[in-house]
Amino acid sequence: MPTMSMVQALNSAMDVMLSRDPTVLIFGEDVGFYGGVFRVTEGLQKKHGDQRIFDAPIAEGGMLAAAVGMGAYGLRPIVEIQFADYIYPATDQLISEAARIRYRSAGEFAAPITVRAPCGGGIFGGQTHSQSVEAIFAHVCGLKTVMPSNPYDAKGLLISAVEDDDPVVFFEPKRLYNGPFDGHPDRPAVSWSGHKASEVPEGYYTVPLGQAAVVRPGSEVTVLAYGTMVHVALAAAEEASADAEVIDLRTLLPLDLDTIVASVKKTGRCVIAHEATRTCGYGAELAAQVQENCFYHLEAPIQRVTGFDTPYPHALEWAYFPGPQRVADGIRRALERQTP
Amino acid sequence: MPTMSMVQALNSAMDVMLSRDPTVLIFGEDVGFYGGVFRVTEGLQKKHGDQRIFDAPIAEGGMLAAAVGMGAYGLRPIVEIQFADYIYPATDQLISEAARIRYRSAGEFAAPITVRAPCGGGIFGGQTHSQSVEAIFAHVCGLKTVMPSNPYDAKGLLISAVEDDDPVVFFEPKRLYNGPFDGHPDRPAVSWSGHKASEVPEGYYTVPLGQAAVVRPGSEVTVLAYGTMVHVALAAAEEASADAEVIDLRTLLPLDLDTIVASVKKTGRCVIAHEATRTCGYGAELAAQVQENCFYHLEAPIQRVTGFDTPYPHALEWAYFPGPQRVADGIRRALERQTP
Amino acid sequence: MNDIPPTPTYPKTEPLHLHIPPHREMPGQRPDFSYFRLPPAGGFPRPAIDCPSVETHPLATALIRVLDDGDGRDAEAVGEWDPKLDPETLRRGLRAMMLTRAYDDRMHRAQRTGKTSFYMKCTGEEAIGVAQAMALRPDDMLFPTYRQQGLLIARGYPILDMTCQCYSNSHDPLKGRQLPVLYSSRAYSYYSLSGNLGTQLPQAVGWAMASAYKGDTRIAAGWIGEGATAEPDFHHALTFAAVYRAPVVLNVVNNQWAISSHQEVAGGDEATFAARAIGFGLACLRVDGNDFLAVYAATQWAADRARANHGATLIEHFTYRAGSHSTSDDPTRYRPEDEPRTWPLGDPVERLKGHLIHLGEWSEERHKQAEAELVDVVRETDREAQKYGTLDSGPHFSTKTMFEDVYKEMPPHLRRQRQELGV
Amino acid sequence: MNDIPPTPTYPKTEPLHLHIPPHREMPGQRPDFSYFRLPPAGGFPRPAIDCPSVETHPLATALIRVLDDGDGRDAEAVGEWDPKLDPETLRRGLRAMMLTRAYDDRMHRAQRTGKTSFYMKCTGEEAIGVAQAMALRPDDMLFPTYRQQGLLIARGYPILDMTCQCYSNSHDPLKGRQLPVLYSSRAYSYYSLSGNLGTQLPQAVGWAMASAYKGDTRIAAGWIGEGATAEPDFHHALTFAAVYRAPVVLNVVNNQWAISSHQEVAGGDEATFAARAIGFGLACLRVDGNDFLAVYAATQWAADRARANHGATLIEHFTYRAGSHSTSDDPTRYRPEDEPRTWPLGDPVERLKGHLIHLGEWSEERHKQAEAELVDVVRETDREAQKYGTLDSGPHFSTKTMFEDVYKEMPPHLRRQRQELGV
Ligand SMILES: Cc1ncc(C[n+]2csc(CCOP(=O)(O)OP(=O)(O)O)c2C)c(N)n1
Ligand SMILES: Cc1ncc(C[n+]2csc(CCOP(=O)(O)OP(=O)(O)O)c2C)c(N)n1
Ligand SMILES: [Mg+2]
Ligand SMILES: [Mg+2]
Repeated sequence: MPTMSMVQALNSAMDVMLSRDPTVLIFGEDVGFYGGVFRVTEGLQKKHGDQRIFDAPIAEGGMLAAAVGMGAYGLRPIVEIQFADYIYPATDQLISEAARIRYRSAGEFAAPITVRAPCGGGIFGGQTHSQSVEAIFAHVCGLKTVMPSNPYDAKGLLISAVEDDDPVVFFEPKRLYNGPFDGHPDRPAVSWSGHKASEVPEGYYTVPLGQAAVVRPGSEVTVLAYGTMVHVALAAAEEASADAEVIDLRTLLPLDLDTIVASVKKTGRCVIAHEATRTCGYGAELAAQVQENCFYHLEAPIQRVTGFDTPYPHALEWAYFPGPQRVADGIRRALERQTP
Repeated sequence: MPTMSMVQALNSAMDVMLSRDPTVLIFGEDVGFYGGVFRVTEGLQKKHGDQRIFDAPIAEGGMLAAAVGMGAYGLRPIVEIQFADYIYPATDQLISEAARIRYRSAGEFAAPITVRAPCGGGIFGGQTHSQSVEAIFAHVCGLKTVMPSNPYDAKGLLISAVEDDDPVVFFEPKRLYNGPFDGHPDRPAVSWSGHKASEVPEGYYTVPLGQAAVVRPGSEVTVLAYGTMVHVALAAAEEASADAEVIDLRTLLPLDLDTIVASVKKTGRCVIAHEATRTCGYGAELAAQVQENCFYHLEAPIQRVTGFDTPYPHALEWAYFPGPQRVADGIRRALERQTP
Repeated sequence: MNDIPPTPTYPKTEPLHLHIPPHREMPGQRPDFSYFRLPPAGGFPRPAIDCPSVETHPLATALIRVLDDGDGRDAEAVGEWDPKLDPETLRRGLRAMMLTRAYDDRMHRAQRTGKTSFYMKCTGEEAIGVAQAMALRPDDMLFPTYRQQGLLIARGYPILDMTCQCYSNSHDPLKGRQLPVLYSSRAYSYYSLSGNLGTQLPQAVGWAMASAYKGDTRIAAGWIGEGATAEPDFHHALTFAAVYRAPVVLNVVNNQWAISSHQEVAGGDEATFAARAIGFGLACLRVDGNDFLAVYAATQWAADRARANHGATLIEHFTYRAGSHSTSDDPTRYRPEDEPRTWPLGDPVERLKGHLIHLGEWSEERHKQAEAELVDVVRETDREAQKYGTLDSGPHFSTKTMFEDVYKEMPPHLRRQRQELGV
Repeated sequence: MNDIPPTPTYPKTEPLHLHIPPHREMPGQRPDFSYFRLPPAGGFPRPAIDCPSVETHPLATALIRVLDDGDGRDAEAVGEWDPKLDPETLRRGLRAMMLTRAYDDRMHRAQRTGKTSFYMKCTGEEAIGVAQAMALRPDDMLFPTYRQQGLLIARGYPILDMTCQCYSNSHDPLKGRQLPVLYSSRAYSYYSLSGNLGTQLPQAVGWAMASAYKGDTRIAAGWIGEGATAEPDFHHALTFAAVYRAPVVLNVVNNQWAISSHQEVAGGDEATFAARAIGFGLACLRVDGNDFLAVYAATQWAADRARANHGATLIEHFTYRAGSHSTSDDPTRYRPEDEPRTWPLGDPVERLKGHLIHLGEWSEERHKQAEAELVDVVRETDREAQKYGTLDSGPHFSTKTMFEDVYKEMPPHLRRQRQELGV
């Protein structure tokens, strides 16, 4: 089986769908001839032609509006937002239109749109190239929200998103594009080759939306993570030498609550890790649901390890990033018994 | 002391600030000659002139952008968004600019802007005139988020917001504009006159941001609410004939955590009520913080009683609205002991 | 180091002054249309549909008019823009406009009597929806605003369904979910109306791009109010229509008012709305929106141009909102009571009626008859609709339907929430 | 019931086709500027600064040029737009452009050697920032994009501070928070740069409205790239500038490229960007952005007009991005390698140099000297800056500063988070 980076896996997913389904088309800033600033659409215009994949004006809201109209016609557009930080101009079309159209038309019209956006930090992008905005969209009924953590899931989830008949916001942790990242910036960067999740079939397959994956079984404490933080959580589990069960959510909405509840009922302890700012971040929803469903099994407060409630700084990127040490501390706090 | 409706109290707050501070000006759709679709700015243009309060083009994003520029000059603009449902076109200027400018300029520039927006349902406004979007903005570092529940607070909080040197998103529960509402649509509508919070001083006073109010003391269970839901929670406490302590948060960010924690540590039980959709709603953050800070005092799972994760329907408004019965049920669930 | 440039001294200048567009004549004052120059009917050329867009740019400041019926002149159709419609078609148009008006009046009163929450009339603007629906093909896709109910009616959509939608009752095609007038009908190629202004215009462009991508022959048409042109969506619609040369007809309905704000708050004093097309190299037309024939002709021109792959046209329909914005406002609080009556471009129904009478194809008696008949039609329809319920007294769709259609399949969390509610 | 209209039968039409702007000459191909007609210098009239905006609209398709230096002609300043600057001012302008270029080259290399994360040059566009800073008053408020570092340099902002910002070091005026080149300086009336495109343009209009509201005499100026004109902010800037007649100069820098997308993806093939002003009734000018004198003159005209309360002007600066978009891209992947060299409007530094030499006010020797001197200045400054740290090796601002300036006063939750981190 070929090994692919996340960039290649995402590219392959779109290549497969362009080949399978003539209603699929792709547009976004610099995605056409150039192949995207992260090279995710490289070669696709050459292979499928500029009617299928083309550059868009720099207008995220306009792109979403066009996609909604195309969806009403019966196409399945994939829109690339160059950075998740630049999705805000598209919020009205995404929230007021794409997310609502099925409901308000009583099912007559739909918006089978996939919105791809690189998210997260770790590349010294500063406050406008590092944001994780998933919580805003997970709050919006009518949208589905996805964030893969490895090449295999990225391709399978993206194909599921494109085939889904509802709008999906698909966040791609840019720090994982070309290799896994365990949160140790001082260590040499590693590539995906060698990582087992880089074994990606050439052809069509799906990873269903709404299913989490237990990426590390354990019995002492449950760590909930997604995107880059999955790799950080795995490193932290080792460094805290804790028997931690690490769950990669993969899809934030719909959420795979059963897998989470089963794990926390088993471990009785829970740590939630994400890169986004804390207040009203997705971790708040996870904490709320875990305590609602596992209250009588919890032996310690659920710990949130997250980005701080500040913009993503440039020079102090690694002070901001919730790295393995902070996650390990969270695990230790979760493992403490009550201190009176 | 004069009695004022919430509309009159908000109007008075702006009148006071226009008179006190020449850097205060107001603009928005239909706010000038007409006085706003909810009449909140009625008479202000006649009194203060159209240089101080004027109509804006229908461009929420343009209004926010202009306000950011005015703030950089040294003015304190108050922008009215006609309905909170229409704030989405302004999200980029609000999140990427107003909320970030102080940080990214290392304190050289600021955005002392107040954004007023009527929110919430209860007037058969359907999905585009009923939304409660506070969680999106509470997630954004650099913004403050406020929602009053009565005339006295509305005036005092709005003056604090206008005087605040950071951007404040000020949500006004439209169902409370002309009278309190306990969530019983079948009962005759009542006006504010008679309600003690309708006694509002003519002149200048403030209610500080970041301070909650215990509006009903109790020892059995804590109910956290804001906006319209404060009145619903009070009714529900009666109907559940529970010794419930009802806390009106008033400001969502910064949050008055101390008041909340003190109450929950006392009662050991907590119900959170809001009108917004549940997933990633502000109740999630409250639940997360309550369990983080009161874990060893909690005797039952924290209950969230909220709007459902659907758009706000038109005909079925009252099935959607989290009324007293649903809140009372939440209180009862919170009071249950564990059933094995 | 960098050398600081010498700071020259500058001449003292006058203080700046902020221009706020003054509110127009206030309630109690006399309406003033003296600024308004009415160009003659037939006064402007009709370019070839495949002309370069620049040839249309002079028309941005024109006002295309066909009915030569000003000041008592009898209602001749004149000039290059005369669409030369047969009397049958004209009568159909007149009837659709009259039905639209009768329906509006009925539903407006229904709201007043509490049968529903809200209503919006298009009184005085009927020619736009009706003539445009007739000039377009039945399967061309429409992305309207809430003030083009004439489109649906002229396409023959059952007013029973419209009434049931406004009552959010058990027969509401939209299951009681939407505010009254926010219709949707895939079968009639009428896109679901949004409560958010402007959003549908660039969606129309996207639909048109899809149609072109598929090698289809259907075009799209979108509408926006002059007030809403300030929204980003208008900019996006023009940009995408220009860049991808989308087969779409973009309509700005300039009815002078946006709730209480006159068109100058949207920039209407600085330039026409049709002129917005010039900076994007799009074709544009500016038309007397109360002249059925002119609206029909302009739409036909733009549709033919789009269908022939010559790209998009922006049409400004210059008209007047004769009624209130909606049932929620009282226009006499912000404009003179008699402003509607004194509007220089008259009433679209009266004008088409006058033309048909002039042609000997219609009469006052037939008009009165038709009026009476349509009032009956609407009353009967309303009666039937009320059998299926009204907003205030029901019946409505069942509570469990509230959780449907959020997604194609109901996800677990919504199923749990539905169970919470015990439905 | 409503009577269904007869559905007429329609003539069959050709399938529609979606137009995708073709990518221009690809790497390896020969650049082709044959489409480009270079109008003569001095070829266009200079209207009075208080003229009605329509008088400027023909200039939307013009190209205002002063330096008559095409094909070997010697660099005469000709025509009504000649700002008639004294040699001292011209030399200051030349020096500021040369310093900008020297600084860009230095920082670009600093990024390559890992001293910082990112950099953006304005090579080929220096005339815009520099001439405009000189034509405006020092206290006029600037809302630039990341490609107008020339504004700061021409205003005498210390390049040491600029370098420290790019290094995010212990002397960075922005405390290491911002990406390199996103400068901010209240003292130099230079608004904090945003990483989000377009946002600053309508902010400039808001600032100008505030200045007018206060009866101030300072005006604002804002900049946007031609690619970013597709964003809503551009539309908002034009709308608000028109409605409130704000004293602001709005600049579109059309450098032909938006990363890898040519200006036609922003609609540049359909009309000029200056023409966008027409639909709003704003004044507009289109100027040779590589002609220092033309940029100066156009800016002066627009500034005088704004300061005299005659409203806003949209200026399109027609120029060319000679370098890469940023240190993150390689232009040879999407355009011919020699396209920059063959750009018909030449290099702004070379052209002003030629003019000064033609005037006998400058020489090749003095130019070489100045070049060498400025390289030294920049090297010395860089050395000093590195003493205060670089991004890769520090020192940086202390970790606790990360929590400051989110709000004026640090709220409790941020204090708790800071304590969590133990700082
Ligand atoms: C995004 C958004 N902002 C504000 C509103 C509130 N609103 C509803 S209608 C209206 C006026 C629209 O005027 P215009 O565009 O001229 O259309 P008309 O009503 O005249 O047909 C406003 C401000 C809205 N529905 N959506
Ligand atoms: C809202 C937003 N969308 C996308 C981007 C990513 N981006 C940064 S620069 C750029 C190209 C801008 O081109 P142009 O406006 O022509 O300015 P230039 O770089 O040519 O000076 C893009 C797409 C961004 N920074 N902000
Ligand atoms: Mg209007
Ligand atoms: Mg550019």
